[in-house]
Amino acid sequence: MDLKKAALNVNFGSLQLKNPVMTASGTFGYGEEFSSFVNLNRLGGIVVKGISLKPRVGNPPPRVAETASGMLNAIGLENVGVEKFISEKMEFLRNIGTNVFVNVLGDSVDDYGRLAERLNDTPGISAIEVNISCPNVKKGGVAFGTDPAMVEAVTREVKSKCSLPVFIKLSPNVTDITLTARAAEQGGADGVSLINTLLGMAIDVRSRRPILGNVVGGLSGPAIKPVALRMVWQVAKQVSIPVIGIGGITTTEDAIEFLLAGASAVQVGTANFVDPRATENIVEGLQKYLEDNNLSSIKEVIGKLIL
Amino acid sequence: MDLKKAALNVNFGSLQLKNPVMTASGTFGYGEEFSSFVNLNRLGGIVVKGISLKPRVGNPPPRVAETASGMLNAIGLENVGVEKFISEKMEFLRNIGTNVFVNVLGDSVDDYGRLAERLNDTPGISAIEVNISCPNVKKGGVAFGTDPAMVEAVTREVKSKCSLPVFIKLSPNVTDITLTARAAEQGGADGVSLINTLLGMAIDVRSRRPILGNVVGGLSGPAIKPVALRMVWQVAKQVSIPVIGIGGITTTEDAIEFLLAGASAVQVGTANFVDPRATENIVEGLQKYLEDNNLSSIKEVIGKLIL
Amino acid sequence: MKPVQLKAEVMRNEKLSSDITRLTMMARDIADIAKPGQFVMIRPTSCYDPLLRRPFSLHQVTGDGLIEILFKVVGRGTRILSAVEVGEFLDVVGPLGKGFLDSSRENICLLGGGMGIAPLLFLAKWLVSKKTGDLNFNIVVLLGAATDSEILPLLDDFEVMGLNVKIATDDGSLGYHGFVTDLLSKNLDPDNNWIIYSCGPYPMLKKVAGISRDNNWQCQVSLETIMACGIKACLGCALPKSESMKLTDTQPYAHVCKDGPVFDAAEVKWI
Amino acid sequence: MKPVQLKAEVMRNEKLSSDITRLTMMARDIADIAKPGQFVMIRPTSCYDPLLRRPFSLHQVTGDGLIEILFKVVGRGTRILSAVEVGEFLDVVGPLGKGFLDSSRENICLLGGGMGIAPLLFLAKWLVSKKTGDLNFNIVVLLGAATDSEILPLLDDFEVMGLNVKIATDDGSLGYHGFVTDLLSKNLDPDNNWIIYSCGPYPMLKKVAGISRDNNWQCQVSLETIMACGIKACLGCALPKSESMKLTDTQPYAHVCKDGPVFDAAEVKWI
Ligand SMILES: Cc1cc2nc3c(=O)[nH]c(=O)nc-3n(C[C@H](O)[C@H](O)[C@H](O)COP(=O)(O)OP(=O)(O)OC[C@H]3O[C@@H](n4cnc5c(N)ncnc54)[C@H](O)[C@@H]3O)c2cc1C
Ligand SMILES: Cc1cc2nc3c(=O)[nH]c(=O)nc-3n(C[C@H](O)[C@H](O)[C@H](O)COP(=O)(O)OP(=O)(O)OC[C@H]3O[C@@H](n4cnc5c(N)ncnc54)[C@H](O)[C@@H]3O)c2cc1C
Ligand SMILES: Cc1cc2nc3c(=O)[nH]c(=O)nc-3n(C[C@H](O)[C@H](O)[C@H](O)COP(=O)(O)O)c2cc1C
Ligand SMILES: Cc1cc2nc3c(=O)[nH]c(=O)nc-3n(C[C@H](O)[C@H](O)[C@H](O)COP(=O)(O)O)c2cc1C
Ligand code: FES
Ligand code: FES
Repeated sequence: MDLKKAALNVNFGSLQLKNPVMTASGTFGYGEEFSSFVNLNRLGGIVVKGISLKPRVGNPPPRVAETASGMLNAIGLENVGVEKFISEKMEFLRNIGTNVFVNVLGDSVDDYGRLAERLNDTPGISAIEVNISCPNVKKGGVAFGTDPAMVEAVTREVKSKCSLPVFIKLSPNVTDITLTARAAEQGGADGVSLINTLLGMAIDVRSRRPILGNVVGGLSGPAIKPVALRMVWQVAKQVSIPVIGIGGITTTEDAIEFLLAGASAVQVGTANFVDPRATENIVEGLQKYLEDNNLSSIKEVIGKLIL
Repeated sequence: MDLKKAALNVNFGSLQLKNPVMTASGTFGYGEEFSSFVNLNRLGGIVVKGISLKPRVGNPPPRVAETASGMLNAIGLENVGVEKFISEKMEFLRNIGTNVFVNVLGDSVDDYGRLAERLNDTPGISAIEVNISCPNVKKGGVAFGTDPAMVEAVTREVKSKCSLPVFIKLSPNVTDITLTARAAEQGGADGVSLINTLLGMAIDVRSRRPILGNVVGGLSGPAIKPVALRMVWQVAKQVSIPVIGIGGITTTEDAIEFLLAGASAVQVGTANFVDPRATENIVEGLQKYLEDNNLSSIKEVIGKLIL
Repeated sequence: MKPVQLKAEVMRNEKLSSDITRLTMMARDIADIAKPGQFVMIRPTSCYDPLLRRPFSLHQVTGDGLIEILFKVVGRGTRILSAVEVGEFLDVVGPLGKGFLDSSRENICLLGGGMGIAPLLFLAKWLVSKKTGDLNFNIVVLLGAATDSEILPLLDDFEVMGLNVKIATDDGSLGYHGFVTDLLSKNLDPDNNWIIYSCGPYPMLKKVAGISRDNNWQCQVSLETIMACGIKACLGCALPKSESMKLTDTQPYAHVCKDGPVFDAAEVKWI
Repeated sequence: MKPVQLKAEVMRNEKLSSDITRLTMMARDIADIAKPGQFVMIRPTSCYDPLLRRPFSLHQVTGDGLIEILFKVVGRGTRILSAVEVGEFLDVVGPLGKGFLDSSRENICLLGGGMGIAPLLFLAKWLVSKKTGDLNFNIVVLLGAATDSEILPLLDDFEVMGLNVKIATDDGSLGYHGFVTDLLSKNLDPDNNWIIYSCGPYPMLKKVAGISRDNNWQCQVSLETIMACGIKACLGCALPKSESMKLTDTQPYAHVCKDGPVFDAAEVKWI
């Protein structure tokens, strides 16, 4: 597709996305898993499953539960660790022709810094997305995501250790998400991604036990879209760095809602499970929306909510 | 039905509920609206639409929007005011044979105190439920719900002005709901009700405007159940006063989940719109659940989650 | 009369055009008490998405317990309902709201646009049966739609009553080529005391209200808003009242589900 | 071979009993590459509730592009799917996972319980076609279910291949009255080198795994977990591996959708 004609491209500083449609961390594996359903090259970017310094085994099963128009997950951040990620997954990712965001998670500020350092040396990575908000890990992760001072400290540390663009992924489980968003901006973040999952729970009334092995888990999917959209709108008004909107996005209309609310790009998460082609459908849908509405660029949509 | 056989009854101190099934404020009008669908006398209690000192006209339309497995509302706390409520609505409510909880809302601590005083003098009211969490009103209401010190202050004021049992209805739009729950307990609350709606938003991509006249609104319905259940579970572990579980409850199984998580009673909200008979169906369903599981009392379910 | 909730068996599913469906259901407790202009709320699915009930005007009601609705597929709820099969049961609440009110005026005009035609058939039958024997009354029916296929299947139902039906279509495929509101001046002697009963899109109703006001005609309009409950429990269906109404009432909003859906056009704050 | 996502036209919907449905769909791109033991994931509705796809084993696959699934109605997703009509299209992803593996052992036993019978028909056909001409091989099919109605409609499909089928039912309405696992000792000469292919409820598979281990038989089991993606993208379908497996791998969990659903019984940490 001719990029100029499409006019779907958005830029995050020096980082160029051919369109604003990305995949959300933890819902798209390492890209390869979806390569038979989606032309990865058509996407604005993909965000890989969260990576830690050491491999993590994750939580005991059951790890997922369906809820009304959503799902709970308590994967527990299972991942192969940064070294194996670089040696086994990057080869494929370097050749897919789109931006690769590496989502990272740690137990301490220092962990995040070391991950940033390691990834900075690795060719083929477009940006780092810092997951400070996953509700599943009981150690440092939770505190980072809700405390603005910690958010700023982690951001500063990561920025100091790498020259890649850094996006901070915010937790929705807070009283005022604009505070953590501003803390990220203060710390030098190149953008914020929101939202991560809402902390939830489900119980099996027959066994009288929690359904998830981890008792609580993260709620995602269409059910959370209204909350995510509200938070994106609030944050976009408060920060001057780009906002990536996430939460329940499944259709082109969903993506447009987030763009209108001020997101410069969107990430599709749970919808990938429901419809593996969702991302590419949205790219096509946005193209059509621009044409149908005689708009020359997606920038004429971003933040253009009429109040 | 023979109450002893049923064994569905729960007591909140001196307040006796024939069963733990109540209606949620703002979703059941003043009771009369549902009298042709539900035998009100079969319910554990009903909570009326939030009442303020003066009548309120509410927000401009549109006031509701459907979302995936949920709905957004921005009614804006339209109500007839406490005097008209007492003169026009109490007559009917005194004769329905179940507990009447009056949900109150104000713009200041003083407002809440005056409402409590006025209702305390009114015969036929079983308890006061204090709405400190409605996200729709821009004045004092929002701050109360998220600041533990304010929650404690409002609770203390209301308790000092009436001898009725007082339940504090908590906002889910906070980082740690156990803090506001404990503040309510500290202030002398007889119980806490949770959750109120999650703050959300929806956009019409054709008009590029927010769907709600008020821009943002409260998300309710099955979509939010996992979040509500998690919060009830967290709070029930932290306070020793009764917890009333609210959020997406539609079926008997939903109600049992909340009871297992530690709620002593539940309130049914949005489900009343979807199935006007939902509350009575749940009463019958709980009865059957006890019998099928050879349980002699609903108390053998409350808080009996196996971890 | 109080509304009921019941499981209504689907007796007939007619596809009047590619996107217009007429459903006939057995719902005796509703049929027995329903009045023209009232509506029902139907749950589209027992799953939670789409969650809320959908409101539909009563299109026809028979003495033997049948009710009919006529609707256009505009979204997911109506798509699901258009595919229900004979023998299935739908969860129906009704009858709801205030219907059309009788008037002493003898010159009666029914004006419907698009799916706004739906309640007018029930209304026409009711008026015809009420006025039978009264030689002075005069009913004119004006129906408008985008194209002929939205009107043709319904024409007979009006004409068998011996009513004088005039048609307008946006594409000129049937009757007058233009707005149905244009038919008012063409067919109604302004010197007569008319009562206009109207249902259709908001802009059409606004125009009808304006013309009626200018001519000193009575005018009753059936309005739509998004509804969650249909029984004035949620207060979601607020509709701004006209200034004149506000003088007698401190509340600036009416609630369409209970105070309406039929309003005197003068009560509405047209925007 | 890589899985595909396609719209599969429903060609046949057979109600084998009150709650068991067999769906035949046209899905050439899946049929062409599918192996016994693999599965598909089907979206039950285009609405968002129920949201996730449902996994089903491939029950039969034909050369002319048809695939079949056999399932029991246990919840909302299966209820919706059991009501699809011929001519409708289902959104299907597949084939997914690792199927059953061939074995050099000549004594083959297929053991299925309940809906675990589903993949065994595809497997039996595959084995029969592979072993044709090999006079030494020997296939025993052991099928268990709650009652006869769950087995009777399937019996013919196995018997037309000339297979030796033994049946057990919980209520004794057909064949042996008791657990299908009891049929192992009754029908399998323990001195022979058996390979057991098994699918069914977890407790049954655990028992089969134990008996196989005790007898030094090979044993492949097809397991179920809750799945969100089916393609090892969500990591939701974790299954604890046996200690022996963990020695060669630092990860304590396998992922059923990709590493399975068929596992060597010795790889599984039975709990
Ligand atoms: C009192 C009343 C009587 C009605 N009678 C009829 C009738 O006789 N025939 C008919 O075809 N339609 C009628 N409608 C409109 C009908 O209710 C909507 O078309 C229907 O609810 C749309 O549902 P959906 O799921 O298909 O659309 P959605 O996917 O929910 O939405 C599609 C479009 O319909 C609008 N809409 C959705 N819900 C409602 C609602 N509750 N009320 C009004 N608009 C809505 C949305 O804003 C959107 O533009 C009536 C509405 C009211 C309030
Ligand atoms: C690889 C695999 C192959 C399968 N093959 C078959 C088959 O050939 N025939 C057949 O009848 N069933 C099969 N199943 C099980 C089938 O997927 C479930 O019965 C179905 O998903 C239930 O959906 P539901 O909406 O009707 O039930 P729900 O209302 O979702 O739940 C009802 C019950 O089914 C269980 N369940 C729900 N989802 C799943 C799931 N994804 N996996 C396993 N259990 C689940 C729930 O725990 C609950 O106990 C298979 C499962 C897997 C993982
Ligand atoms: C199974 C699963 C795994 C996830 N893993 C991660 C992760 O590793 N890192 C992260 O930052 N977010 C993770 N998320 C959160 C998503 O990236 C996304 O923020 C969230 O699901 C909301 O978007 P959605 O509603 O579109 O799914 C995960 C979500 C799911 C459902
Ligand atoms: C239309 C509507 C109006 C409401 N009005 C009030 C109110 O006046 N006071 C209050 O405390 N809660 C109000 N609520 C919140 C509900 O009581 C309940 O806490 C919330 O909807 C979650 O429960 P649900 O998911 O069962 O609806 C309202 C909710 C809805 C949907
Ligand atoms: S629809 Fe709920 S008050 Fe009218
Ligand atoms: S189902 Fe998602 S990894 Fe297996």
